[in-house]
Amino acid sequence: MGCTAERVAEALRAVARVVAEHREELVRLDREIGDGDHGENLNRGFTALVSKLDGDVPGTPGAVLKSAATTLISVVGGAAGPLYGTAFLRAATSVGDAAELDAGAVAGALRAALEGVVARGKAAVGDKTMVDALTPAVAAASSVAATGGDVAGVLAAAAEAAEQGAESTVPLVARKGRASYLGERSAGHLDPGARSTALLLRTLAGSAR
Amino acid sequence: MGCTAERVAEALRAVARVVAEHREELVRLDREIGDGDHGENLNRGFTALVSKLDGDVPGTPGAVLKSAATTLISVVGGAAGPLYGTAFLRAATSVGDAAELDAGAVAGALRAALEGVVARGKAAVGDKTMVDALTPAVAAASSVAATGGDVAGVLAAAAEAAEQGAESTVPLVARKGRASYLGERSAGHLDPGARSTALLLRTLAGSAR
Amino acid sequence: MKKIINDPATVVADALRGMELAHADLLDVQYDPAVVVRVDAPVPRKVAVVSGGGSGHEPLHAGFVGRGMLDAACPGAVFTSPTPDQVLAAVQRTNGGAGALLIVKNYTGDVLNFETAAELAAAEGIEVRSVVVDDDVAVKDSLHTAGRRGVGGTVLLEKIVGAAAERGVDLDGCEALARKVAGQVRSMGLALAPCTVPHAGEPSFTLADDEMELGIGIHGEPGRQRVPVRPADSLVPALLDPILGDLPFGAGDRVLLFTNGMGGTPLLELYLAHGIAERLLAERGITVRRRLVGPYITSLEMQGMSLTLLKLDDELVELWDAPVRTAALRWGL
Amino acid sequence: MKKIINDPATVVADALRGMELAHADLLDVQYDPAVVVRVDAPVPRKVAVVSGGGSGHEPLHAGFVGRGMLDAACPGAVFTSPTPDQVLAAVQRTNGGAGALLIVKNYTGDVLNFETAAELAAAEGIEVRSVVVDDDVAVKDSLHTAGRRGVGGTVLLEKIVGAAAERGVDLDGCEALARKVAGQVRSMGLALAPCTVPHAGEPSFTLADDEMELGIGIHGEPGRQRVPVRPADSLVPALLDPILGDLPFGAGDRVLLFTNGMGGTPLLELYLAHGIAERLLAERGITVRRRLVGPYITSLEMQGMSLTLLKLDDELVELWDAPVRTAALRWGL
Ligand SMILES: Nc1ncnc2c1ncn2[C@@H]1O[C@H](COP(=O)(O)OP(=O)(O)O)[C@@H](O)[C@H]1O
Ligand SMILES: Nc1ncnc2c1ncn2[C@@H]1O[C@H](COP(=O)(O)OP(=O)(O)O)[C@@H](O)[C@H]1O
Ligand SMILES: [Mg+2]
Ligand SMILES: [Mg+2]
Ligand SMILES: [Mg+2]
Ligand SMILES: [Mg+2]
Repeated sequence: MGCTAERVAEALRAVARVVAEHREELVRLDREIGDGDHGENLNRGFTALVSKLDGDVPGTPGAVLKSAATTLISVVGGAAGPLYGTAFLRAATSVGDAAELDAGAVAGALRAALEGVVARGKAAVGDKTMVDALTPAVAAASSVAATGGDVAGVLAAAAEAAEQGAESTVPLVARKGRASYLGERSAGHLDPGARSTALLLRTLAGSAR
Repeated sequence: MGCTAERVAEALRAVARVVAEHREELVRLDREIGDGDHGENLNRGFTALVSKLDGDVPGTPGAVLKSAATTLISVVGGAAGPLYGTAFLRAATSVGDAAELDAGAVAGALRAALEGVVARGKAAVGDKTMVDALTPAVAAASSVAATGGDVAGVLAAAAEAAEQGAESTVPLVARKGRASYLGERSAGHLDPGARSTALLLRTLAGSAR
Repeated sequence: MKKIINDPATVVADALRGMELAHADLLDVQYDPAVVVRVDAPVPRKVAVVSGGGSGHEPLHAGFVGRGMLDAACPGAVFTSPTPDQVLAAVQRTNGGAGALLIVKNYTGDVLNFETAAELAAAEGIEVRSVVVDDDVAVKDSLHTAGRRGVGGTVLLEKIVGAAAERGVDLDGCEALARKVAGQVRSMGLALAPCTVPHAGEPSFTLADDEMELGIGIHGEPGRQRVPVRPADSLVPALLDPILGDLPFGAGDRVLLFTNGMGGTPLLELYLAHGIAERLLAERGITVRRRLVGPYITSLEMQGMSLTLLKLDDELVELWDAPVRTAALRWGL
Repeated sequence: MKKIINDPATVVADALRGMELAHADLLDVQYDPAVVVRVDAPVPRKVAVVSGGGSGHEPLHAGFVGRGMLDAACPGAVFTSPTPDQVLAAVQRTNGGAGALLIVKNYTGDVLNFETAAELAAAEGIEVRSVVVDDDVAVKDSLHTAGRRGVGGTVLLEKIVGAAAERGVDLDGCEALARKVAGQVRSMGLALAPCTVPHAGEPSFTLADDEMELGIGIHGEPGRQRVPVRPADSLVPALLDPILGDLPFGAGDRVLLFTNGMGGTPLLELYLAHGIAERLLAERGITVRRRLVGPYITSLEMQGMSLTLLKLDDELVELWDAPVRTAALRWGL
């Protein structure tokens, strides 16, 4: 079975719950090498998104993703707002007005999301940002989709790769975002945006099972 | 032997040393029920007095006391400045231009000092101020002088009584000065001004031996 | 203790040097004895308005020296009232022939030192009057205390009397106005975290993580009550209710509301508290006609705030609005 | 955490309510999205000068809204850059037909959100320019960082460009002026004690009793170096020398010296530091022509300070002196 608008909305509700549960963890990670608001920012955004979805779930997966994008952009602020917002916006554009998303569409949406983040934030792999989680996730998702995997398989692979990618940020010296001000002192800490990306993908994978 | 100008000056130098040694103790006592400056204030004043005496020691005990008074008034500030300043001023007036002070003169000077403090500060015994140390000191000094004691005896009795008087402030609830703002919470603390009065008299007694 | 200072013994003089350079257009600084006077002092035929007190409450008082407010301020050592020499020098430097009004916060040390200075000035033939400010409702004014402390009301009184003096009101008039303002202004403060006096090197008091000190003074003197911290919605009434009940203030009154920071509290929190206080006053039918929000009478880096309420009439509103040009308060000039 | 707040989630809106009441003569507040605009906006044919950023830096930016400075400020959540909706609403509310200049502090979040807003405004046919302020010499401006942060220079730039806009300088002129100011202003800060973000509930960093953070940002971002605390005489050069070496500033230069408090440092210490900085500049043959001393760009209750140096010419001096009427800076009006 493909991925309907209703299922995408459900998955985003699950993401909101997970973000709320991990709010403090993300704040703590951001306090260490940033300004301590990442968990609060995302929680504010996804809470607003749930309210919006409670009112009305748009008819297509693309429309749901677009609604998520505009909500995140107008509620989150900080670096994460525009970056996650752009990610969802590009994903929405990539899936068009299909009624259901198959594995290829999901992998394509992830790739579009990554391209959006890079277009806005100009970060490369190794800069210690969410890009370090999203890039391997996109590669893993594409290869599973190309070899005939289903949506759940694509997202499971993406989540797995994103978690490893997030972990890989620990020893890195940040070159983008607020953590870059720390120079060498940013090494030894998990990047909060990479962590939230991994959490998000893991939750999407769980919802797709 | 009576008390010459030089000996009064020596005694005041000794007081300056003792105040410096007890600066932190007096600050701590004042922090507990006041604003934490009593030791600093007195130390500033007596340090200035020593500088002045190093330049020139006036010719009579009265003139030395007057010099102490004006220095304390113009350097100490706070409540202690005018109160100690007035005490020394009245003591100076009381001894006139005698070249040496005998036991009676010393006891009389102490009484004049007390009267000055009360005239300025309006405190009575039991209000938890320096008056609680000075009042019994004056009584003890007068009775020793009246029964033929010498200067050393007068001052030793005054110091002894002042120390007991200072201790007696511990359980009291303050009714004058900054500690009175605390109401009941001022009980259980030694009054810093009573403590400094006792220290001063003990040092004078030591110098007179 | 972490402070941006060199030596606790010279901190006041060192800060004055910076102030002198920062505000050369407004004030002149004299160091021994320490006095800050407006740059055009003495102003002929104008009553000299002089105040002073321990340092550590900046911008009070030196930050209020200038046209339309104080002619001189006498900065004592940190939290220590100034000496008579300072006050006398201030009066001498600013007396323009119309005499001087001394504004004294009610602390034993301040009262005694200003008293002596007033006597010395009088002996020199300068006419001097003194007004004592004692607006802190946290202290019971009774035989059992040194009386109420002078706190936030001092700022308002200095502005209003300064404006009157600038307009040429004579010494009698300035004194009467000062007594009027002192009679209808009330304040109360609280502390969330203590300050550290440089020469003491340790915090003036300690508070547990969940405690605050209600009725705190501006010298880190402990307040009257230590209570658990609470949300702003219940903390603001804890300051406002004792003030309202004291004068008392009531429906129909027009007031100036002064929400003051103790030095270490963010402006964000002060505005938040101010909003709550305005709402509470509106609920009681009291009209806030003027307001002042910010750290104007502080206690070094103490975290906390105070509220001050002044009952207004048209005369006071007009004097409040009159031009003022000082380091810390400035409008119309 | 001890703060005068109700709920961390509503702290900005709650504070804005107090600000709105305290400064009704100067500004209007709109809550969703949150925007603070000058009371007479839009001013016909005047370039709208708009800024904004995370809250917690008060008085920046809302305290600078008013005649001669900002037309609007967009307060984000505490330490979180505002959203494009806020910036767009600000531009819409203040555009008087001459377009808008956005003053953006160089943080990834601010740059991205203002960028989106600028696109949205352009799509509505409003001409918009953006200038990024990045004056913090503590951060290496290289491929390996997000570039220098925008700190104290922002205050000076907002004042100067605001004055030009008020005089009718057009969008091109305002933009060029803003770039000129941004190009010749440099800052550096330090922290003695951390701040606590309300929603985080714990200090943003911890410092040992004898440590300070050199090169601190205004969001409690750790600085580049943790060093032992030292006397003011050696601490001020630790801020000033990197600034001087950077532009560089040299003998014969005329400057504005801005000694800024981080929120929790007493004015007494700021003046003391200011005096030292002036002396050091004089020794180097640099003339301080204008100064600003006080907590103008803060980091909640953080203890610490920053120095900002702006190279002046007659044009900038004149614009600095031009009348301004805002909650936090006011003269000539
Ligand atoms: N230029 C960038 N490209 C990609 N991701 C970035 C970039 N800058 C920051 N990020 C991500 O954003 C995260 C921080 O988000 P958040 O704390 O919400 O914003 P802010 O830094 O504005 O407080 C970082 O952990 C990082 O993963
Ligand atoms: N009215 C008074 N009469 C007598 N002594 C007083 C009075 N008020 C205060 N004192 C004394 O002064 C001491 C405090 O002195 P100090 O700390 O130097 O001044 P301040 O209270 O102005 O800081 C008190 O401990 C008390 O003994
Ligand atoms: Mg962050
Ligand atoms: Mg004291
Ligand atoms: Mg004192
Ligand atoms: Mg942020």
